[in-house]
Amino acid sequence: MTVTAERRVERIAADFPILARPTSRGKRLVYLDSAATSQKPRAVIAALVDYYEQYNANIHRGVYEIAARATAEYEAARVKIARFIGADVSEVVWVRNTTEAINLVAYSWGNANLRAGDAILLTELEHHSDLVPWQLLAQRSGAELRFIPVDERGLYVLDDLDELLDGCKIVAAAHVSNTLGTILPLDTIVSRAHAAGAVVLVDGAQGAPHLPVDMKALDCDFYTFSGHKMLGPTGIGVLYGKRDLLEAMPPFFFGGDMIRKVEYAHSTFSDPPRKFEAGTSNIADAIAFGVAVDYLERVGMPWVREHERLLTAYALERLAPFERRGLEIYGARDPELISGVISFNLADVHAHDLASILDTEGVCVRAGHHCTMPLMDKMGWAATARASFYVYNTEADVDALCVGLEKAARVFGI
Amino acid sequence: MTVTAERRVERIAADFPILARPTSRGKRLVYLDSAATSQKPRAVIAALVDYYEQYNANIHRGVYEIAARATAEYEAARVKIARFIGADVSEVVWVRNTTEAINLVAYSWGNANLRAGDAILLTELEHHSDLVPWQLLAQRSGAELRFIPVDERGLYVLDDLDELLDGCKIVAAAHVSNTLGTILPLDTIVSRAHAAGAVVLVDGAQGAPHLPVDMKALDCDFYTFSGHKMLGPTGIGVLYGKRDLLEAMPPFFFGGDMIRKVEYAHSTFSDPPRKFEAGTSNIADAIAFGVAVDYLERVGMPWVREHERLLTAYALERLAPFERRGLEIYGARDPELISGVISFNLADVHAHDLASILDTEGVCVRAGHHCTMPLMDKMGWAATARASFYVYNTEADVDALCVGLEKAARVFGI
Amino acid sequence: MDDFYRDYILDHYRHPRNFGELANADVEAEDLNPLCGDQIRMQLKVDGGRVGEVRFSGKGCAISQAAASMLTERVKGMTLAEIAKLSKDAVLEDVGIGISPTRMKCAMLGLRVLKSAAIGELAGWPDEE
Amino acid sequence: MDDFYRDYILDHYRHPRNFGELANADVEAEDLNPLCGDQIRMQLKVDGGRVGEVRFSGKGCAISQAAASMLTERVKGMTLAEIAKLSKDAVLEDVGIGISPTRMKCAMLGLRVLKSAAIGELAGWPDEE
Ligand SMILES: Cc1ncc(COP(=O)(O)O)c(C=O)c1O
Ligand SMILES: Cc1ncc(COP(=O)(O)O)c(C=O)c1O
Repeated sequence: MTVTAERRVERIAADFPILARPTSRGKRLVYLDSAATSQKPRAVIAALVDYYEQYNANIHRGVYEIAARATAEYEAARVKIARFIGADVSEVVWVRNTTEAINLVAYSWGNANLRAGDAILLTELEHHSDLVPWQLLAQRSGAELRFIPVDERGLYVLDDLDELLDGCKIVAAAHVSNTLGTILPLDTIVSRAHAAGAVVLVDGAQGAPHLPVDMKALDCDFYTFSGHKMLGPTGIGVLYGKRDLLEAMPPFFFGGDMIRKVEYAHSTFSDPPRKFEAGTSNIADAIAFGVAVDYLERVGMPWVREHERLLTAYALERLAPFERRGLEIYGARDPELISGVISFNLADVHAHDLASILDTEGVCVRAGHHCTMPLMDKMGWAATARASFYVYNTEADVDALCVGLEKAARVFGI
Repeated sequence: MTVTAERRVERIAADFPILARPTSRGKRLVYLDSAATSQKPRAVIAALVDYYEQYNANIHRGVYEIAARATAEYEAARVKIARFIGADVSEVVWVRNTTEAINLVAYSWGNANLRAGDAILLTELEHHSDLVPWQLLAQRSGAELRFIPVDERGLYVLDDLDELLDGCKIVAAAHVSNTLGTILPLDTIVSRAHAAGAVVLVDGAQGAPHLPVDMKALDCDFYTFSGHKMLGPTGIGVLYGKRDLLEAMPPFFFGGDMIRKVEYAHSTFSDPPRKFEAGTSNIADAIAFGVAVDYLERVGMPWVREHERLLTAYALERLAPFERRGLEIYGARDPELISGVISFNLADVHAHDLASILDTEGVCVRAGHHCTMPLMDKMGWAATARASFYVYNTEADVDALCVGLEKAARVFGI
Repeated sequence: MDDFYRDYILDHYRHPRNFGELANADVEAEDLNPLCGDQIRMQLKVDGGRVGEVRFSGKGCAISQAAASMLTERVKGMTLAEIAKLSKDAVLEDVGIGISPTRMKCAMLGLRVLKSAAIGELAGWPDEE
Repeated sequence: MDDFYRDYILDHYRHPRNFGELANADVEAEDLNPLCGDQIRMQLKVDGGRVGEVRFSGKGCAISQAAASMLTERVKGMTLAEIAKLSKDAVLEDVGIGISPTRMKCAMLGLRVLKSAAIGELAGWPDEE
């Protein structure tokens, strides 16, 4: 990294209060688990405080001043998200997280459109959240589940894509794999799926935080993501859907704020996106998610991608010497093909033990199956350790990871 | 109110930063819309900041220090909620809000248990969130919707209860009406519903915040409530369900964190409550909700009820002179029968205009149908203004409401 | 908002102009503001391409009813195409300043209903260009 | 946690005692920790009411495997009722202090499996009281 780039990252890191707090062992916090959840900049935390201290009120129906402000800021956050992903504001539905967004589509769109004999096409890399809802839809509807295979590096094998798409009504695939970082060849998938008459849901939980995305350009039908993985608070996420699809879908949750007219016997409903947002929204977190997106736009998503690409390249280079001592790195080694995620194991040290030892050095990595059990089974990995990068990570963080690996090797006598 | 009681409320009000901020017109903020959403004490806001600044991490699977702390605090919050409502910790399911909780039951329990010919019994007072999900369940299952009637004061008419319960599988009713404050005769409803073989869901959105509740004593089967109406943040709520019911219910959302084992073709699931909590939880808000409940326990729920009872009595007394000038007060006038909610209209002043004029005096009341359109139609009210009280409201707030009513009367030449 | 409720607004609220039903209207539409329950119906008689008679009915707050009442006075003699092009400013000009954002929907309800009546009717016409 | 990975832990991890399968076990159980994938199976031969042979198999982290290995050494000669009453402290005594809360589940997996085997078997017995 150049000195200027390094400075820029340090300035960014300084915006994240948690990164300035040493661990209980007095170590610097080296947070390499952003694929699980990201840290939050001061501005996002401040947005929550501002809301609760200055204008907390229920929205849409309040006549008084703070209710008007809460409504305005909440809807302004939706506009920010829409702009961030290149969508129309009516196409942005607030949900709790990616998991809810995918379930909503599997229930609402899925129940209305899937029949016995149809097929649902996933990939072998999917997170449980983009797999299990479709298993249940398949059970309910009698549709068949199919999988785009991946090779031993986690790269998609598209040779049989057209056969897989035959009779397929929906393709659901992760924009970026949370276990291996593999980036989906979205252009190919979307154009061929559309040619085959299937709609495409992209699980963007690891996409929107790390890559520039534009719904018009991607042309997928649904895109789902979670605020907490992209500098926003927990409890808020987004389902993007093309307007005509959202309009045709039956509402899913029923209650306050999504209705047009209610009588004792029956009801009529609002237009999208409101028709999918029943009950009091997560107002504060939606507003704070808007502020997170402001932050990412200020940093610039192309810069985010480039920063992670460079850091991944640096990490692969720094990890290479450990390979002689039994370090195994999974997934594609080419930073062009992956986002900032590296899965690995060190000799016979179990991933959990590795993570525990890294923790003593202040280094936070995830260990386990990363909610991709079937992939782990297929690959024959019991568990992996995973380091994942984001805007605030520096080369010094990668160096700290290496110090931790040294320690683990020493403890385990490797 | 005695001087000591008044002091106590003032001390409580001082814990709520928003109440110290004047409106843009320089008026004291007089917040009388807690039935829509409550304000938050400093401790709850601080809990959010602490989480994000000190130990933000994804839970349950993290090995490192901040993940361990996040998991511990998140599960400790569940224990607090369980204790607060007298439930077992395994019976407390985190959801976004009351609306989601009721929808979850209508889908998961409802689809599994309702058949054509069965009946669903509601009341005429229900909020849309406890009405529309059942309308749709009735449509899906062919079950019949029935309603416990209310009289012109919003009091339940239970004369035909046994007939209404005949063939009934589930009774769903608000613990407290958000429009009129009517308190449900829970003992009667629960015991007679159980005798008739029906389960009982209590919509506690206005119950848990305002009345002492104990699941063992109430003996209802499901109880639902929202954090934001009881000093907690937006985006978090609870579904309480008796353990055997939760165990028998199929899971509803599928994805990360609610599974036991996933293969490409099928999956098995965790025990309750986790089996209903798919994807990354609203960690920060769950923790802060725990802190809100700590606050309410410190204040004491019996005190909350008593405080609101006294304040309602005071308000009814202060409002009485306006009745000669066309003020209409709806609902039962007896503070023993209602929780701290008063719905009213002033002569020919539309509720929205009234709320707008009150707003100029810093007084926040809700105006409209309060998400109870069918009730409004039945009663023949186009809209009502509603003042609702909570722990931080004082007699001075009621006095400010009266000043606002004077102004409205003057403006409208009444 | 303080001084929004001027005498002429209250006058229109309590004595709405052109209030009632037309026996055989050429054009009509109706809508409600689901968030507050305000309801308005607009009916037009069109003579020689221009609005001859106009009536509104409904119920709601002073803002929605007064704005609708004033609007009916404004549109007499207009063509449907002119109505379809009416802007919010026309309403704001009538009712005066000082409407808070939360009440804007109330003020615009009459306009929305009137325009949807006009546009719906225009859409039914054979395309002239 | 720093000093948790002592030599004897690593020794049990790499050279687990009583590891393998029993051809005809009287009692057995198996479970996995769904959050990390650790898996353990425990098998017992019961002779005259007491554990004669014991074997465990599975895969997982040093903590779960070493704790299970040490546990198998501890339970030889115990009655099933004694096993059913074994407390967490027994495991903590074996593995030493310093297990972080996040890893407690790993340490206790073997105990959980063993106890569920014993309790399951006990439940199958005719009630003696
Ligand atoms: C009685 C009642 N039920 C249900 C709800 C819905 O609560 P929420 O919007 O938090 O889902 C409310 C609040 O608006 C309510 O007052
Ligand atoms: C690829 C992918 N999909 C879906 C999810 C689920 O996201 P959430 O837990 O926010 O619903 C995650 C994150 O855990 C993920 O990485």
